[in-house]
Amino acid sequence: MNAVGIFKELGIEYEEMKVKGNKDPRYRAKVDPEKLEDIILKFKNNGFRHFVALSCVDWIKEGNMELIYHLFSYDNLEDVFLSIYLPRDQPKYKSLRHLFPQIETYEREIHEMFGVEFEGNDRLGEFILEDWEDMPPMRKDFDTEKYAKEKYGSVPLVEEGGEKE
Amino acid sequence: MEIWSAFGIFVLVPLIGALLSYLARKYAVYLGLIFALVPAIALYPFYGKEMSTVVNIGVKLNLAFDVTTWFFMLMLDTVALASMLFATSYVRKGEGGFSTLMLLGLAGANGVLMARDFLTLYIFWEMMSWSAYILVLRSSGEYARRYMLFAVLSAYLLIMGIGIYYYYTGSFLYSAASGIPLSGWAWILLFLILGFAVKMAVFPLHVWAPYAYRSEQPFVAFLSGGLSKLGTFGIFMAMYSIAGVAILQGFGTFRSISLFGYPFAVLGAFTAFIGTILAIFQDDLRKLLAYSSIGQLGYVMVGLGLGTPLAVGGALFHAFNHAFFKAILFLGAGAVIYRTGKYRISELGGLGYRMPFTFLFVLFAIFALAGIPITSGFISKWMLYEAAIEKKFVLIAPLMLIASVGAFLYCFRILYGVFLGQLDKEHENVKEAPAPMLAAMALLMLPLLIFAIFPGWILKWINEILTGANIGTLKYDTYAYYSSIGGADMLVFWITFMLLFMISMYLFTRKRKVTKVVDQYDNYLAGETPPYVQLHAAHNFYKPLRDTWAPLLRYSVDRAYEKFVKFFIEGFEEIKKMYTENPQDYAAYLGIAFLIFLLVGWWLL
Amino acid sequence: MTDWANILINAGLTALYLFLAICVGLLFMGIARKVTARIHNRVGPPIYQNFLDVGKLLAKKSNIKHNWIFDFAPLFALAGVLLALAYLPMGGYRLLSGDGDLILLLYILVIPALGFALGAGASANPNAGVGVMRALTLMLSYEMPFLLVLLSLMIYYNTASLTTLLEKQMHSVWAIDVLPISALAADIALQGMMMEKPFDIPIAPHEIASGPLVEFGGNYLGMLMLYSAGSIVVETSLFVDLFLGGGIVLNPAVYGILAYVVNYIVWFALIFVVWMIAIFINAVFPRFRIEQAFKFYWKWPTLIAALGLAQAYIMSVILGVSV
Amino acid sequence: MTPENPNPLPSIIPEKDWKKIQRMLSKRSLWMVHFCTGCGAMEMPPTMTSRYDMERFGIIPMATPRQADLLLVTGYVAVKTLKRIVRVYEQMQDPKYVIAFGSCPINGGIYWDSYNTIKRLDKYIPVDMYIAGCMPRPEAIMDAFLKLMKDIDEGRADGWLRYKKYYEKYKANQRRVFKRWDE
Repeated sequence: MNAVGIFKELGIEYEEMKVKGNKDPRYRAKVDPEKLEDIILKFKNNGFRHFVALSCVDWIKEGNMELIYHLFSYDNLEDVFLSIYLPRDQPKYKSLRHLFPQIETYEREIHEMFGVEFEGNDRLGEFILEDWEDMPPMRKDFDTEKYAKEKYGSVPLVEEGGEKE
Repeated sequence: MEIWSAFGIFVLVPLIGALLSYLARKYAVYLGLIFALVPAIALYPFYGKEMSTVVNIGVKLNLAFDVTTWFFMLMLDTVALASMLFATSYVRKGEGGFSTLMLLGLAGANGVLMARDFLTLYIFWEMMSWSAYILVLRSSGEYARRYMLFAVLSAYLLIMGIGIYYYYTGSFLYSAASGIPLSGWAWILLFLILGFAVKMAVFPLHVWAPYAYRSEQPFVAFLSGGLSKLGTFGIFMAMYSIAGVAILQGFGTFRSISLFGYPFAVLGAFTAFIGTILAIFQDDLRKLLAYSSIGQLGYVMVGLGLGTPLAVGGALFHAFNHAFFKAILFLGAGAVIYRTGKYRISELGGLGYRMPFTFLFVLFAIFALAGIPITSGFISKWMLYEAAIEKKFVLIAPLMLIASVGAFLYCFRILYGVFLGQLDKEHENVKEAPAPMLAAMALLMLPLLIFAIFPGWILKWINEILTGANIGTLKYDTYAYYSSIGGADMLVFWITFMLLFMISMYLFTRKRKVTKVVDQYDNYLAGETPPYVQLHAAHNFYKPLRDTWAPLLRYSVDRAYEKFVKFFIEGFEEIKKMYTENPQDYAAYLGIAFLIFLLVGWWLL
Repeated sequence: MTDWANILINAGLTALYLFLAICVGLLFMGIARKVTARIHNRVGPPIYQNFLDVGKLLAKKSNIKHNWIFDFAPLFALAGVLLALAYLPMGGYRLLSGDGDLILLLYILVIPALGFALGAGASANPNAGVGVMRALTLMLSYEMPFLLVLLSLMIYYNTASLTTLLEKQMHSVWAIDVLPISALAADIALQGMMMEKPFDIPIAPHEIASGPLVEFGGNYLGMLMLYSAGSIVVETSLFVDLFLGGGIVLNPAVYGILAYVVNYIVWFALIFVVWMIAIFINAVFPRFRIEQAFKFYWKWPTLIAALGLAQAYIMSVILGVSV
Repeated sequence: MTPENPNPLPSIIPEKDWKKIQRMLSKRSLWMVHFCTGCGAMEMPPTMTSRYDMERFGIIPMATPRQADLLLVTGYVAVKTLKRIVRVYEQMQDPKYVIAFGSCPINGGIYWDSYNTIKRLDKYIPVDMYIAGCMPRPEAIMDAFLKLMKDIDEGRADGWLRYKKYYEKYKANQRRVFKRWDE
């Protein structure tokens, strides 16, 4: 059963994305957060067995965070992007790692880099960055240049020219 | 009169000690020490005395004392003394039973050594076996049951041999061995040697050792260091002083080796090989030492089997060394268990930094076991190899040589697994073993060092034993020892080693001032800095080797015995079904039985 | 008086031969790196590079030590290898091998290995523990064929002392002509004994960070480099003494000092050839895993060595050939 | 300062010459351990193999810092990696030298504004030689080796001395960026 059929069956309006040089069909759909789990389950049972990635986009002007669940089906080589929008100040969503085990790692990274809370995933916390106290660095309101200049620029040079032998 | 004092000191004194220590329960351990001290010290004036007597206590006991007895008593009493010294701090104060049984065992052992007729031998043999059985029983019933099974087997084998001997000679005296046909000798020697071989844990009869050696360590040091030498003494007496070389040669010779002794030599070589290979894979420290003990006694069996003066001399010397270095190893294991309560090698680690003296004693014992020339362990192994190569035995020599290389593997496993590597947080405040334990190990270390520098002294005693049993003589002098195909001079070795050690010491200590000591966590682990991770690489230490040996390791004599026992149990279950409690069946059985007897009776007439 | 003078001369000569052996060992390591480089089609370091390396290590300004057992490694290693060299006839001159035989030499070879293993174990680095485990497993594997080879020699020449072995080879033909099969097995075992690729499993830099050597640096590593130089000469010279007549061409009794010099040069050439065989194999082989090495050694080389032993046994016992 | 490695034969070798001999020896046999942090590690195989062959100068790769006296930092240095680099540097024995490859350790390179890479390696461990280039080719690396050997000979490459002299300052700088393991 191909992606268009599933979309029609679930009554979700979807949009096909034309990408130059990529003849496999790719569909994108905005989904209601509550119903996301059943939708993914539906796709999973109909050939979309490969969970490609979970990524997050920080729409600072609209004030929300977009989580994109990217699935792929080997049977008819189709890509599906299901995205949900969460409020930007305390983004919180339930963990879907029981559907695909690798979701846990993506959730840990998004939690560390964007600050999105995932209930049910007990391994959040320090993942890639060591002893990091500041705000999640990938958010758009985090100014890396100022941080770099302030943290590394301020380290003084050790006096030059220790006495020669 | 002399013999009475000898019998008194070596047999009666320990007996009285056993009685006293049983009564005075509180001071039992110290009493045990004093009563073990008396025979160990009284031994030295008795050197060189030949005497024999008949002691009549209801039954006539023929006793005698000669160099062989003296030599074996030197081993036994010193190891017993060390065990009792060790036990003063190992065994809890109120334990009356330990020293009583140990002294009983000592009395029995000394009695066996002095016995000159089979009846006395059997009485003291049983006394020693029973005291050992109860001592094993103190720690676990299951181990004791297995030990008892084989002790009883050895007793029955001895009785068979003694019975046939009595049938031919009409008396129990060793010296009455005349007029026995060759076939009679074959059976007598076979039963006696197998009976004594059980005590030495030779290959097919070794199954009890790994279990019995897991009881209390001071006793195990005496059991494996001392009592197993009784097996050696028994075989030596049976083959060379009761039967004598002439009778052994009577069985036909193969390159001047008696055909009767050769199969036992091959059996000993196999024991050495299999004991070593099994010892390499053990994780339990005591089982590892048990299998290594089986392996080392395999060497002694080879020496006794070959029968040339160099071989028997090597066997006696190796038994002497084994008594001491194995006792140190078991006492060392006892000290480790006393301090940490653990006996699995993978759970221990890094104790060498906390218990330096125990480590040094065990290290010296390991050098002796591996046969490094700094200790006398090398000389006995050298004699056994030269004996096998001299007579060009191409099956025994490789097995022995590869077994000694295998010995290095489990030697290092003990050293690395227990004493080196990373110290666990748990054992950080482990204290050194108490003084009596260290004194016991030091006492046992002395002979291994002295006879490495002056091998001539002990070779003189062994030479006297060999000439006594007219096996032949050894070529030796105070520092060197020779065989027909080679020789070695220990004086040159020691001087060169000391000089070269000083040279490397000078070259090495030049930078004493700039050396920084770092602790065990400042290790190169690819830059990683684990806060506290136990990285002791002793778990499953020889895994690649075990994987290649896996197909062969499936077969084990242990399981073969268990299958054998299960076969009988199921068989008897079947027979038990016969009793079905209803009279008709019994009537039917009677009828069938009557019919069978009728037929057999008719056929016979 | 002559007794004492004799001892002093011998001691002096022994010291000279030992010093020369260590220098030859370092030279051989340099030559090995040069030859391997040329096989890899590159220039390679100068031949005296290893002298500079040892000099640098001994001249390093600071040292790292773990505990008192850690010091065992350099002391036992160097003392043990010098002792082994002392008991090995080099260039016809018998050093101390008159006072000890092949079995004593076999066990002296163990002293440096065990001391080095103790030091490595005391460094509490798991890499070192795994490295020593591999070294001992490798030792068990290559000792099997090597012991059979030694047995075949002892049985055929009916002696365990190296000096008589050399004399017998001097008077008659080299041992390699009589027992070629054993010589082949010995050379394969030699590859494992010298830990040259494909058998440098215990000191594998990529897998276990150079195994037992992981915590040794500065002065310790300098001493251990002298040990490895010495052990190269010990192993190659052992093969030459056993099978190639120890390099004796002129009878020392007849020609005196000239014989010793000529014999030394011939001995040097022979151990150079043996070393080159090992290096050519080392330059082109990958590294075995320890199980493969154990299975390999207990299969083919043991079979070859057993054949050699059978040949020696048949010739000396059944045909009664006495040398 | 503990006296470094005393002169073994004071009577024969004068003090001044002994220091020169030490420098000559450490110049002619530089043993390196390289920390493949960024994209620089790829430049090492060509310098080791037949075309450039750094072994002619006695430079060979060693497995552990204990055996090495030259540390190569090849590429950008993240904060997490810096903690390991400092640990490996302190496990090496004096005299030890550091060569930093590429522009990232000099001024942060293309990661000049990144939040987790350090911008100048010199502030945290003493660097004896920088090689500019967004990954220098093997020729540049060989040239750097030769220059370092000349520096060692003339005593200019004294990074290890500076580390001992200003140890507290270096540790303070390091503590501002990561938590040291021995704290």
